[in-house]
Formats: sequence, structure tokens, C-alpha cells
Amino acid sequence: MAHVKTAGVILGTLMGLAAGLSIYTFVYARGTSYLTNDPTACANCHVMQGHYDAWSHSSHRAVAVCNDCHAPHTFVGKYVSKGINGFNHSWAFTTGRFHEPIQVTAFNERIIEGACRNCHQDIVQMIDHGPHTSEPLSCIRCHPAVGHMH
Amino acid sequence: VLTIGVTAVLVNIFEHKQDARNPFFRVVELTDETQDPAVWGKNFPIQYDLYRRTVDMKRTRFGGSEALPRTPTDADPRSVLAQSRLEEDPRLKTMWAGYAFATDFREDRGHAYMLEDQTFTERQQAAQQPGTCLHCHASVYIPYVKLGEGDLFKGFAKMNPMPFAEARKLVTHPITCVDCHDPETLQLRITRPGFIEGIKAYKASQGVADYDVHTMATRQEMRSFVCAQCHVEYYFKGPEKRLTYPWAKGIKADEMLTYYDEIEFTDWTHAETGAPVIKAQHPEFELWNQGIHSRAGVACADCHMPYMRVGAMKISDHHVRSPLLNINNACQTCHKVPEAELLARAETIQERTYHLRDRAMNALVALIDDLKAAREAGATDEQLAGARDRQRHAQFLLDFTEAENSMGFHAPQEAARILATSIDHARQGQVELRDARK
Amino acid sequence: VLTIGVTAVLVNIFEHKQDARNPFFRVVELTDETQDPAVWGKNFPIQYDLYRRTVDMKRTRFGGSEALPRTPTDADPRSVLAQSRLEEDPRLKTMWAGYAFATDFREDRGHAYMLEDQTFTERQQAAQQPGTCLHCHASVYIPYVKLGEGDLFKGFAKMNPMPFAEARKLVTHPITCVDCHDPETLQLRITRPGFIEGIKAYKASQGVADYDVHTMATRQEMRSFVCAQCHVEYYFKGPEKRLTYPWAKGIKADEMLTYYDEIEFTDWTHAETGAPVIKAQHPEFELWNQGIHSRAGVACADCHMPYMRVGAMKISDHHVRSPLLNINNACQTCHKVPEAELLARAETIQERTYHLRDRAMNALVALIDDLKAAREAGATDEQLAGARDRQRHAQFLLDFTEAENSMGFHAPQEAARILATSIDHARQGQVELRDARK
Ligand code: HEC
Ligand code: HEC
Ligand code: HEC
Ligand code: HEC
Ligand code: HEC
Ligand code: HEC
Ligand code: HEC
Ligand code: HEC
Ligand code: HEC
Ligand code: HEC
Ligand code: HEC
Ligand code: HEC
Ligand code: HEC
Ligand code: HEC
Ligand SMILES: [Ca+2]
Ligand SMILES: [Ca+2]
Repeated sequence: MAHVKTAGVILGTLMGLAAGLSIYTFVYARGTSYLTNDPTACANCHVMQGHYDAWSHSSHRAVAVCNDCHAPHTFVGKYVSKGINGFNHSWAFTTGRFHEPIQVTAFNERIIEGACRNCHQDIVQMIDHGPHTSEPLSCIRCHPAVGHMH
Repeated sequence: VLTIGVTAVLVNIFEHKQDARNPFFRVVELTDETQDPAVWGKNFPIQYDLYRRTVDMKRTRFGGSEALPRTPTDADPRSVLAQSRLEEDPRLKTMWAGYAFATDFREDRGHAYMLEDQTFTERQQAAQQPGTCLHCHASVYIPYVKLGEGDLFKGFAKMNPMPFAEARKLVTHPITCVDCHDPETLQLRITRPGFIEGIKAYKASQGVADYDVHTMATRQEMRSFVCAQCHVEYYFKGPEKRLTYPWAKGIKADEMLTYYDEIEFTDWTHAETGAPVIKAQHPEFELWNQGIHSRAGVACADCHMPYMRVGAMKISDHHVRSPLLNINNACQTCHKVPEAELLARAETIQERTYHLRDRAMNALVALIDDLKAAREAGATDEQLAGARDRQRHAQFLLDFTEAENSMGFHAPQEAARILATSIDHARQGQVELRDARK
Repeated sequence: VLTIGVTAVLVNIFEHKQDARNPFFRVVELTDETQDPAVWGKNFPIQYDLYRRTVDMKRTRFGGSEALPRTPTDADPRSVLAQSRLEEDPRLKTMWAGYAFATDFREDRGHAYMLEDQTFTERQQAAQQPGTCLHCHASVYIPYVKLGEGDLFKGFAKMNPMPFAEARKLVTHPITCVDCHDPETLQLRITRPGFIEGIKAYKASQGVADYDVHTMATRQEMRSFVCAQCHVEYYFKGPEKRLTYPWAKGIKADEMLTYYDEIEFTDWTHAETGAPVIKAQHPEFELWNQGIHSRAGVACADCHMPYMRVGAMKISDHHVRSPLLNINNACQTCHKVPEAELLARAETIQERTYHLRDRAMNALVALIDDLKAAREAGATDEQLAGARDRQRHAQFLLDFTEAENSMGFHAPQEAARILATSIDHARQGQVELRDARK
């Protein structure tokens, strides 16, 4: 019993410490940048710099910021996905363990596909769902570079 | 775990909510019996207008088609023809000596002409053609179903062996909307028994049992499969003249040849050499399959019916044609390079193929000449057998790339490989012939 | 563990933030006389560490290299060799009969080995080699300049005709930093006279007069030109053994062959047939030039020295090697497809080439056998002349793709075209031989 208690205290302390340090890490690494819409906030992470540079030359630089494509357009969805991505990316960045070149996850690809349709609904309704009821086509198969080249 | 959990709760964050609006006015009701494209055109005027533009004739370096005026006759009322390939390269007559193709063979042109070109080709005079042809030259879906009393396959089986003139009366249009689309959902659909059976045999050869194209093809695959109903190599099986795609051993050129060898199939006996030979026809689907575009998931419709903007909407360009007449929509979405450069890239590929085709043609004609001379000089069938077999192989492989209509673009290296193999066969035939007669 | 983890992570972030700021410390001063890469390594430790990894040996399906242990001898102190290509395909010995290559020819391996492999190849025993070889097998820039008393071209001219053993004493390193980089700006530069003259001749054939690679090449071009100093076809001109790239009529395989025919150049006389033949060597640059990657501006360094992230910096991977050992950095930057799929795409191309190479090899060996038999049976030189000429052409073209090290990847369709042409020559040679002897 005592062992369990001691273990619990140690565990508790460690977890507290971990949480504290995690928050510190988050703040230090400007994890809050995930919560704004400012594209320079993304570029705050140097691994995002290339994408930022490419975006600033893209056809969409004047019409869409990172979040317009990479975050869902609903309030809850936006912050939940930001939470997930913010956690994943901070973790990946700090551990340095991620695939090079960076690849979009299936989860985020769906968000992107949703974002295209959100803005371009009128134009694509005929080809996308339109009269069809079958599966939608992937936009980024033909337009992978609209937001930025790789 | 966290990711999965949250994802499950928030499915709606992807916001694929599209269904709300109605993109078109349903002016008329379309059914599975609506054959006339003009009626479909009431609901889809833009697609219909574009569809009708397949009458346009314009050349590219190796494709498109040229409009040659001609005086209509009773037997053949056409006032415009596409250029004759036989005149462009008379060696083709040697290659096909004794076969209907040596009398008339033209550059292919737009879908609008498919029924009349097939009806009035001089090949019809040269040899009696069966009803099977209409599988790919007419809007045959409704006629099949009618003829089969509701059963597509039964109608198909019935029309195949009919004499052409008789079958011809059952059809009225070249390909129309109903051949590619479900009239209710407008989804793509497969209406051709030849392909349904062919793709099943091919999939079986790849280890996929009981492939059902209606339920198992993805939407992206369908954007090629609708074309693959016709743009493929085929033969007529048995006295029933059943249309069959020779894919049971695979769809590479050599695999089809092996298939034909095994079933000992022969299209005709070569007039000058006596060799049992096979004609290849428009294997676009098969060649495309071996290319990088296919591998990367790029479908026929992506290049030949690319999206275009009309007013506030994007639609598929139903003016099916050479993508080289439409490079900006057909290629530039994927390849961000100038049009002139894209054209140059395509033509570089085509010119290499053309050069090799020329080399292979010379080799084949040399073999045919040698065989002919040996035969006239009294060589025995036994002495000729090896070289005739080489002719059969060289000819089919050359014909494969010759009949394929992209001049190698659909799979550049594979086209070159096939032609190299053809050259090797033809030249070895010449060597063997000399050795056999020593 | 968790705490330690997070702390470590924190430190790591701190480091990343630091990395981002200072590109490098100039620890030592580098000059045009600094030969030792270890000294350069003081300023650029990461590039240096990677550079040293070119000792690694690992196979791919058709490239890389395999480490075969061997007992060192006095004559040849190497304890590890790459696999012998002659053992893998003994037909090569027939192709090269009578030439040094038939005694020893191995798979190429990393840059670290270039000097010792060239020094100790058994080809050195089989035939007396000149100092010219060192142009591409050693860090020869500083030695050239010294030998030429400040004049690079003079040093080059002097070293070329030297007996190998003598010239060998003037060099110490395989390729080093100074061969590719300006010591002050670290910019790429061209240090090889052979290439400076070769590219000038090539550009002249394309209508560009007085091409000066130092001032007229773009940065992206330089990322290929530094490699093209060595990875090219070459011959030794005249008694001065001047290293020359046969590009004055163009750099396609056939254009080089025409050039060689016009200057009546011959590497050796084939031992079995008496044909005057030419050996092709590593025309990577020339083949790449005909491919779509080159056309799209993709340089050698993009694939063989791709950028990689080290901390916060992106640097060029100085571990020059097969990109198929490094697909994520080498290919995925441009191609967003899984590694396994990219590997499969490359290998599909390579397998097609390999298959055609096999076919071409069979054809060539058959011609050689026929020529040999005819010669032994007393055929006259006149009777053999045509077939010998065919052998010369078939051999050079086959050798071109064989010696090229990407197994067709650098330009898939072009490689197939060259091999098809080779096959046609070899088989026609067989036919002509029979006809000449009738
Ligand atoms: C803390 C540093 C950091 C910040 C800030 C950052 N990223 Fe990233 N991002 C990364 C790292 C590291 C990866 C690679 C993760 C992996 O591959 O697992 C990544 C990967 C991605 C990916 C591809 C992987 C996936 O999850 O789909 C996208 C998309 C992305 N980031 C978008 C953004 C956007 C948009 C922002 C700003 C709102 C942003 N990033 C801000 C570090 C960061
Ligand atoms: C925030 C709204 C928004 C989002 C999200 C968005 N777009 Fe756009 N897009 C626009 C606007 C506005 C234009 C018109 C720009 C102009 O005319 O310069 C445009 C233009 C385009 C164009 C034509 C110009 C070009 O780049 O070729 C394409 C194609 C396109 N978008 C595709 C996409 C795709 C695919 C996605 C998803 C990956 C996407 N868009 C996401 C707003 C958006
Ligand atoms: C098969 C290839 C393909 C797919 C899939 C595709 N597009 Fe396009 N898209 C094109 C082409 C080709 C054009 C150029 C049409 C033109 O300029 O007439 C285009 C044009 C556009 C334009 C610009 C229209 C204009 O001229 O302003 C937008 C916006 C667009 N696409 C959005 C999307 C979206 C959103 C999706 C997914 C629902 C999508 N596309 C899927 C090929 C494709
Ligand atoms: C108009 C839409 C759009 C905008 C704006 C946009 N992106 Fe993207 N992003 C995409 C698409 C589409 C992909 C998927 C590309 C693919 O995989 O082919 C993507 C992928 C990514 C990836 C994954 C790696 C890769 O290259 O596939 C990262 C990281 C990323 N984006 C970061 C950013 C950042 C940072 C910004 C803002 C500076 C930004 N994006 C702005 C559409 C956009
Ligand atoms: C990546 C683009 C692309 C794809 C995918 C593609 N093609 Fe093509 N196709 C071309 C090009 C380019 C040509 C050459 C046109 C020319 O020479 O004018 C061509 C030529 C043709 C021709 C002859 C056209 C003419 O003008 O005579 C036919 C028929 C054809 N393709 C059918 C198909 C079919 C069927 C498929 C699918 C199985 C397909 N294509 C897939 C690009 C494509
Ligand atoms: C499996 C489908 C299919 C069948 C069956 C078929 N065709 Fe065709 N046909 C095509 C396609 C696809 C083209 C266009 C491509 C080409 O010309 O290579 C074509 C083109 C033609 C042309 C115009 C070009 C030329 O060859 O002069 C004629 C005429 C023609 N076919 C006649 C016939 C006749 C007669 C038959 C019956 C013996 C027949 N076809 C059976 C698919 C088919
Ligand atoms: C019912 C059979 C059939 C179907 C299905 C079919 N085609 Fe064709 N196609 C033909 C025939 C037959 C011709 C030749 C017509 C002629 O020359 O008279 C042809 C001609 C063509 C041409 C040559 C046009 C020119 O100007 O030279 C192209 C390109 C083409 N088809 C592409 C396609 C594509 C892409 C699809 C699918 C979206 C498709 N076809 C579906 C039978 C078909
Ligand atoms: C040779 C085959 C073929 C024929 C014939 C054909 N279509 Fe299509 N159609 C297609 C393809 C391929 C698509 C793209 C479908 C997809 O992406 O799922 C398409 C798409 C459509 C769409 C959806 C919106 C768009 O443009 O992408 C409509 C509506 C349509 N077709 C109407 C018609 C009408 C009306 C006709 C007759 C006048 C017709 N089609 C004839 C092949 C055909
Ligand atoms: C929907 C996208 C798409 C379309 C449309 C498309 N391509 Fe491609 N193309 C690709 C992809 C993907 C590759 C494979 C290489 C890669 O991954 O970038 C490729 C490769 C190529 C290559 C090099 C391969 C080879 O065979 O040598 C050429 C040349 C080319 N395309 C030309 C064209 C031309 C010309 C057109 C229009 C007729 C076209 N493409 C249409 C996506 C496309
Ligand atoms: C688009 C990528 C790409 C480009 C550009 C490229 N290569 Fe390669 N290279 C390859 C691939 C893939 C292989 C095959 C490697 C294998 O089989 O393991 C290869 C093989 C080689 C090899 C043999 C490597 C070995 O492992 O044995 C050499 C040497 C070579 N390339 C040199 C060059 C030179 C010099 C250039 C420029 C003139 C060049 N490459 C341009 C991708 C490329
Ligand atoms: C124009 C530059 C150049 C010249 C001159 C040159 N080499 Fe090489 N050598 C190379 C390149 C590049 C490779 C690696 C590619 C390959 O092996 O095909 C190589 C590889 C080798 C190899 C290892 C592979 C094999 O063939 O066994 C040996 C040994 C070799 N060379 C010997 C020599 C000798 C001896 C000479 C002089 C007669 C010489 N080289 C002249 C560029 C050159
Ligand atoms: C000074 C001459 C020289 C230069 C410059 C040169 N190489 Fe090499 N390279 C060689 C030689 C020689 C070999 C063979 C070494 C051996 O087998 O011992 C070789 C081997 C290689 C290999 C084969 C490695 C393996 O594992 O099989 C590759 C890949 C390669 N070089 C690429 C390049 C690239 C890319 C560049 C330019 C960035 C370059 N080389 C510049 C002479 C050179
Ligand atoms: C075979 C040729 C070659 C050799 C040898 C070579 N390099 Fe490089 N190096 C390159 C190329 C190519 C680049 C890319 C240059 C560019 O993009 O302009 C490069 C770039 C660099 C850079 C710039 C940063 C980067 O990584 O892109 C540094 C620093 C560098 N090299 C140092 C060295 C050192 C130190 C050595 C010797 C240990 C060395 N190099 C040997 C070819 C070479
Ligand atoms: C710097 C960009 C870049 C790099 C790095 C690159 N590629 Fe490509 N690749 C291209 C381009 C551009 C094309 C031409 C088609 C197009 O426009 O998409 C292409 C075409 C291809 C093709 C089709 C053409 C053919 O020859 O059949 C294949 C396969 C391919 N690449 C594989 C690879 C592999 C494997 C690697 C790594 C060894 C690689 N690529 C590296 C840009 C690149
Ligand atoms: Ca045509
Ligand atoms: Ca190697």
C-alpha cells in the first residue's frame, strides 16, 4: 500500500513537472501561434518557412492564409484541429522526429479538401457532386500547388 | 489515440456539405430509353454543345485529323474524309497485304463520325463485316437492351453475328449521352458487354476474382473505363463473332500475343508470304496502362475531356479531342510550364516513336520481301515456317504501336520497347530464312 | 522519463533556435592551395562528415555497390572491391574481346574510392595507361596548376601524355572540396579543362559561339556541370593523349558515333572479328540531357546531393550516392508519392531497359559469333567489311547504355531508342554477312 502511495506521489510530481514544462515548452516555442490567423505565425517555426515563402508567391496569397486551407471553417472544428495539429507539430518539431519532406496527413488532407469546396462551392458543384451522387473527386490531385509549391 | 478520439467526435469539421443546391434545371425527364442527345441537351446545354463540336477537324503533328473534301456518291454519301494513312505510308499496304485494311485505312477523327466512317469504309466492300462492329461505332446500349428483350448481354449476343446491313438498321446515332451516363444520377456507367467481360478476364489474370466493374470501379477509374469500352484491342471469337478483348493473360502487347498464340488465333493469311497474321487495333487503354500517367492516376478524361470554365461553373469538356489542341486545360493544370514547351515535350516523345516505327516498318517490309522471294523461288513451307512466325510476331508488335493513336505518348518507353522487340523479330526472321535455305 | 523527455525537448528547441542564426564559423582560412578536405572540414564539418560517407557500400537493384572482401596483395592493397560486372554477365568479355575492359570491369562505387580503383584496376596491367586518367580520378586541380606553373591548361597538357606511374606521384586525394568549390565564396566552379573544351564544342554545334562556362553557366546548370566534368563519354586525342569529349556534332549517342566515324576513331580492333570498335564510357551527362528531368531543369545535384535538414539548416547532402538509397530527400521533394511507389516507378523503367539491354547483347554476340565463324572459314576483308561496320555501330550504342550507370533512368525512352537501334544494326549485320558470302 505504501509503495503504491509513494509511487503515486512520485508520479504526481513528475506529471506536474511534465505539465509545467510542457506548457513552458509550448509558450517558449510560441505554440500560441497556432491560435492566430497570421501566416507569419506559422512561419515562426523555421520548418514552415519554405511553405510560407512559397505561399507568398502563390496565386492564393491575396485570398487565403494558411488557416483558410489548413483549418476547418467552423469555430469548434478550427480550434480542435488546431489543438491536434499544434500538439503534433510541436512534438514533432521538438523531438525532430518527422518525415522529410513533411507530408500532409490524411486528416489534414480532408480539411484542405473541405476548404477548397468552402470557397469554390459555386464553381465546382457541377463536377464535384453536381448531378452525381458518387464519391467526390480530389481537388489537390489537379491543383496541388495552389496554396504553395511543395 | 487522442487524434482518433477527437476526430470521431467532430466528423463535421471537414464540412463536405454540398448537397444543398441544385446546379441545373431539370427541364425534361431522362430515362434509360432516352437516346436522342438533343433531349439530354435540354438539361445540359453546355455539355451538349461541346459534344456536338466533335465534328471539328484539325491536325496536330501526329494526331487530330485533316478535312479532305470529297464528292459524295450513292454508295458513300460522305462529303469530307480524314486523310488516308495508306497514302501517307504505302508500306502499310505491304504489311496488310490480303486484308481489308490494305484497301482503306484513315486517320481517326471525332466521335460524331464514328457511325458513318464505319458504315462507309471501303473495308465494308472488301470483306463482309458482322454486327459486332456496332458495339463501338453506335449508340448501341438501348438497341442491345431492346434486342435482348431487357437483357443487355442477350442483345449483344444476338447482334454480333448479324450481317452488318441488318444490324445497322437497329441503330441510329453515334455514341450519345446514354452510353456513358446513368440518366438519373448522370454518373458514369459501363454499358458495353465486351469491356465488362474483358476487364473481368484481365483482373482475374491479376489475381482478382469475379471483378464486377459496376460495383468495384472507383470514380477515377471510371473516367478511363468509359473510354476503354472501345479504345482497346479486340477480336471476334468463333462463329458467333463474339467481341472479345484478348486480356486473359495480361494487357501488355507481348501478353496479348502469347494469348493469341495459345488459342492459335489468326486474322488473315498474308497474301505475299502465307504467314498467319494478326491485326492490332487502337490499344490506347492498354498502352496508357503501362505509362507513368496511368500509374500516377491520370485518367483519359483528365486529358481528353479536361475541366473548363463556362460562366460560373466548371464542366467537363465534352469536345473529346487531341489534348494537343487544348494544352492549357489539358496539361497546364498539372504541368506549370509554357504551352510551347509542353507541346515540344509531347512531340519529342512522338518523334522518337515515329523514328522507331519507321525503323520497324523497314525491317518488317524487308522480311516480307525476303519471304516472298523465297516462296517464289520454291522454298518449302517447312523452310518458311520459322520466318513466318517471326513475321507474325514482328507485325503484331509494330501494328500495336502503329494502331495505337498517341504515337507513343501514352507510354513512351513501353512503345519503344515494343518496337525494339518487333525489329528484333523481323531481322531474326531474315537471318533464319537464309539459314533454313542453305 | 517523461520529464527528462520534455526537458530534452526544451534544450533541443533552444538549439534549433540557435542553429537558425549562425550559418558557419570561419575557423580556418581557405585558399586555392588548400587541398586537404579535412582542413575545409573545420569550417564545414557537416559537409565534410557527409563527404566522407562516400566510403559506404550498399546495393540497389541495379546500382549502388556491393562490398566484396578480398585479400590485399602488394600489387593491389585493396581489401574491399565492388562486384565484377564481367562475372555478372560474361557476354561482356565477348563484346570487349581484345580490350583491357575484358580483363577487369566493376560496378562503380563512392567517390572515396576513385583514386585507388583507377590505380589498381587490372586494366592497368593489361595496357599502359596515360596520365590523362587522373583528370577524373584525383583531386587534380592544384597539381595541374602547379605543373603548368600557374596555368591550368598547360598543366593539363603536360600531365596527359605522362606514363601513369609518373603522373600518379603528382596527386594524393580523390576528388576534394577544391575541385568543386571556390575557396572564398564556396560557389561551384569548373576546374576541368576537358569539360571546358567539351562544352564549348557542344554549344558551338548548337549555334552558341565562344561559350565560356565560367561566365555563362547559370547556378542551376552548374549543379550539373560540376558532375559533367567526369560523368561523360571521352577519348584520348592523338599522341598527346589529350582528353576530349566527342561533342562537336552533338551529344546524342548517334551524334557522337557520327563524330567518331568522321574522324575515323577506333579504340581497339576486336580480337575475334577484326572490327575497328569504340568503347563508350559513363555518358551520364549525355543521357540525362535527353531526359525529361533535364528538360524540366532537374540537376544531378538535385537527386544525388539533395538538400537535407540538419538542425535548422538545409545543406546539400555531400554523401553523393544512388538516390534510390535516399528516396525521401532525393525524390519526394518533387513527387508527393510514397517511397515504395517511387522505387517501383524507377525500377519499372530500369527493368525495361535491362530487358532491352539483354536483347541487344544477344544480338551483338550473335553477330560477333557469325563474324568469327566467317573469318575462320576464310571470308575476305571485303566480305566482312559491312558486317564489321554494323558491329562497330551496334557495339557503341549498346555500350553507351551499358556504360551509362542509371540503367536507363536518366532518359527512359531515349535509352530504349538507342538499344533498338543497336539491335537493328546487329541483326542487319548478320543478314549482310550471309548475303556477302553467298
Ligand atoms: C512548433 C513549430 C511549428 C509551427 C508553429 C507550425 N508548424 Fe506545421 N509542422 C511543424 C512540424 C515539425 C511538422 C512536421 C510534422 C510531421 O510530419 O509529423 C509540421 C507539419 C505541418 C503540416 C503537414 C503535416 C500534417 O499534420 O498534415 C501542415 C499542413 C502544417 N504543418 C501546417 C501548419 C500551419 C497552417 C501552421 C500555422 C497555423 C503551422 N503548421 C505552424 C512545425 C510547426
Ligand atoms: C479562403 C477562400 C479560398 C480557399 C480556402 C481556397 N480558394 Fe481557391 N481561390 C479563392 C479565390 C478568391 C480565388 C480567385 C483568385 C484570383 O482570381 O486571383 C481562387 C482561385 C483559385 C483557382 C484559380 C487560380 C489558380 O491558382 O489556378 C484555383 C485553381 C483554385 N482557387 C483552387 C483551389 C483549391 C484546389 C483549393 C484548396 C486546396 C482552394 N482553391 C482554396 C479562394 C479560396
Ligand atoms: C481532373 C483535374 C481537376 C480536378 C480533379 C479539379 N480541377 Fe479545378 N480545374 C481543372 C482545370 C483543367 C481547370 C482550368 C479550367 C479553365 O481555365 O477553363 C480548373 C479550374 C479551377 C478553378 C478556376 C476556375 C477559373 O477559371 O476561375 C477553380 C477555382 C477550381 N478549378 C477548383 C477546383 C476544386 C475546388 C476542385 C475539387 C472539388 C477541383 N478544382 C478539381 C482541373 C481539375
Ligand atoms: C489555398 C490553399 C492553401 C494555403 C493558403 C496554404 N496551404 Fe499548405 N497545403 C495546401 C495543400 C493543397 C497541401 C497539400 C499538398 C500536397 O500534398 O500535394 C498543403 C500542404 C501543406 C503542408 C504539408 C507539406 C506539403 O508540402 O505537402 C504544409 C507544411 C503546409 N501546407 C503549410 C502551409 C503554410 C505554413 C501555409 C501558410 C504560409 C500554407 N500551407 C498555406 C493548401 C494550402
Ligand atoms: C496525360 C494525358 C493523356 C492521357 C491520360 C490519355 N491521353 Fe490519349 N492522348 C494524349 C496525347 C498528348 C495524345 C496525342 C495527340 C496528338 O498527337 O495530337 C493522345 C492521343 C490519343 C488518341 C488519338 C487522338 C488523335 O488526335 O488522333 C486517342 C484516341 C486517345 N489518345 C485516347 C485515349 C484513351 C482511351 C485514354 C485512356 C485509356 C487516353 N487517351 C489517355 C494524352 C493523353
Ligand atoms: C472494340 C471496339 C471497336 C470495334 C469492335 C470496332 N471498332 Fe472501328 N474503331 C474503334 C475505335 C476506338 C476507333 C478509333 C481509333 C482508330 O481509328 O484507331 C475506330 C475507328 C474505325 C474507323 C475509322 C478509322 C479507319 O480505320 O479508317 C473505321 C472505318 C472503323 N473503325 C471500322 C470498323 C469496322 C468495319 C469494324 C468491324 C469489323 C469495327 N470498326 C469494329 C473501335 C472499334
Ligand atoms: C462507343 C465507342 C467509343 C467510346 C465509348 C469512346 N470512343 Fe473515342 N472513338 C471511337 C471511335 C469509333 C472513334 C473514331 C471515329 C472516326 O474516326 O470516325 C473515336 C475517336 C476518338 C478520338 C480521336 C479524335 C480525333 O480528332 O482524332 C479521341 C481523342 C477519342 N476517341 C477519345 C475518347 C475518350 C477520351 C473516350 C472516353 C471519355 C472515348 N473516346 C470513348 C469510339 C469510342
Ligand atoms: C464518351 C463518354 C461520354 C459521353 C458520350 C457523354 N459524356 Fe458526359 N461525361 C463524361 C465524363 C468522363 C464525365 C466526367 C464524369 C466524372 O468526373 O465522374 C462526364 C460528365 C458529365 C456531366 C457532369 C458535369 C461535368 O461536365 O463534368 C454532365 C452533366 C454530362 N456529362 C452530360 C452529358 C450529356 C448531356 C451528354 C450527351 C450530349 C454526355 N454527357 C455525353 C463522358 C461522356
Ligand atoms: C492530372 C494531372 C496531369 C495531367 C492532366 C497531365 N499530366 Fe503529364 N504528368 C503527370 C504526372 C503525375 C506525371 C509523372 C511525373 C510526376 O510525378 O510528376 C506526368 C508526366 C509527364 C511527362 C513525363 C513522362 C513521360 O512520359 O515522359 C510528360 C512529358 C508529360 N507529363 C506531359 C503531359 C502533357 C503533354 C499533358 C497534356 C496532354 C499532360 N502531361 C497532362 C500529371 C499530369
Ligand atoms: C531525377 C533524378 C536524377 C537526376 C537529375 C540524375 N540522376 Fe543519376 N541516377 C538517378 C537514379 C534513380 C539512378 C539509379 C540508381 C540505382 O539504380 O540505384 C541514378 C544513377 C546514377 C549513377 C550510378 C549510381 C550507382 O548507384 O551506381 C551515376 C554515376 C549518376 N546517376 C550520375 C548522374 C549525373 C552525373 C547526373 C547529371 C548529369 C545525374 N545522375 C542526374 C537519378 C538521377
Ligand atoms: C572523363 C572522365 C574520366 C576519365 C578520363 C577516366 N575515367 Fe575512370 N571513371 C570515370 C567515372 C565517371 C567513373 C564512374 C562511372 C563508371 O564506372 O562507369 C569511372 C570509373 C572507373 C573505374 C571503376 C569502374 C570500373 O570500370 O571498373 C576504373 C577502374 C576506372 N574508371 C579506370 C580508369 C582508367 C584506367 C582511366 C584512364 C585510361 C580512366 N578511368 C579515365 C571517369 C573517368
Ligand atoms: C573528378 C571526377 C568526378 C567528378 C567531378 C564527379 N564524379 Fe562521380 N564518380 C567519379 C568516379 C571516378 C566514380 C567511380 C569511383 C569508383 O568506382 O571507384 C564516381 C562515382 C559516382 C557515383 C556512384 C556511386 C555508387 O555508390 O555507385 C555517383 C552516384 C556519382 N559519382 C555522382 C556524381 C555527382 C552527382 C557528381 C557531381 C555533384 C559527381 N559524381 C562528380 C568521378 C567524378
Ligand atoms: C563533387 C562535387 C563536390 C565536392 C567534391 C564538394 N562539394 Fe560542396 N557542394 C557541391 C554542390 C553541387 C553544392 C550545391 C551548390 C549550389 O547549390 O550552388 C555544394 C554546396 C556546398 C556548400 C554550401 C552549403 C550546402 O551544403 O549546400 C558548402 C559549405 C560545401 N559544399 C562544402 C564542401 C566541403 C567542405 C567539401 C569537401 C569536404 C565539399 N563541399 C566537396 C559539390 C561538391
Ligand atoms: C527537382 C524536382 C525533381 C526531383 C528531385 C525528381 N523529379 Fe522526377 N520528375 C520531375 C519532373 C518535373 C518530371 C517531369 C514531369 C512533370 O512535369 O511532372 C519528373 C518525371 C518523373 C518520372 C516520369 C518520367 C519518366 O522518365 O518516366 C518519374 C518516373 C520520376 N520523375 C521519378 C523520380 C525519381 C525516382 C526521383 C528520385 C530519384 C525523382 N523523380 C526526382 C521532378 C523531379
Ligand atoms: Ca485522329
Ligand atoms: Ca554503383
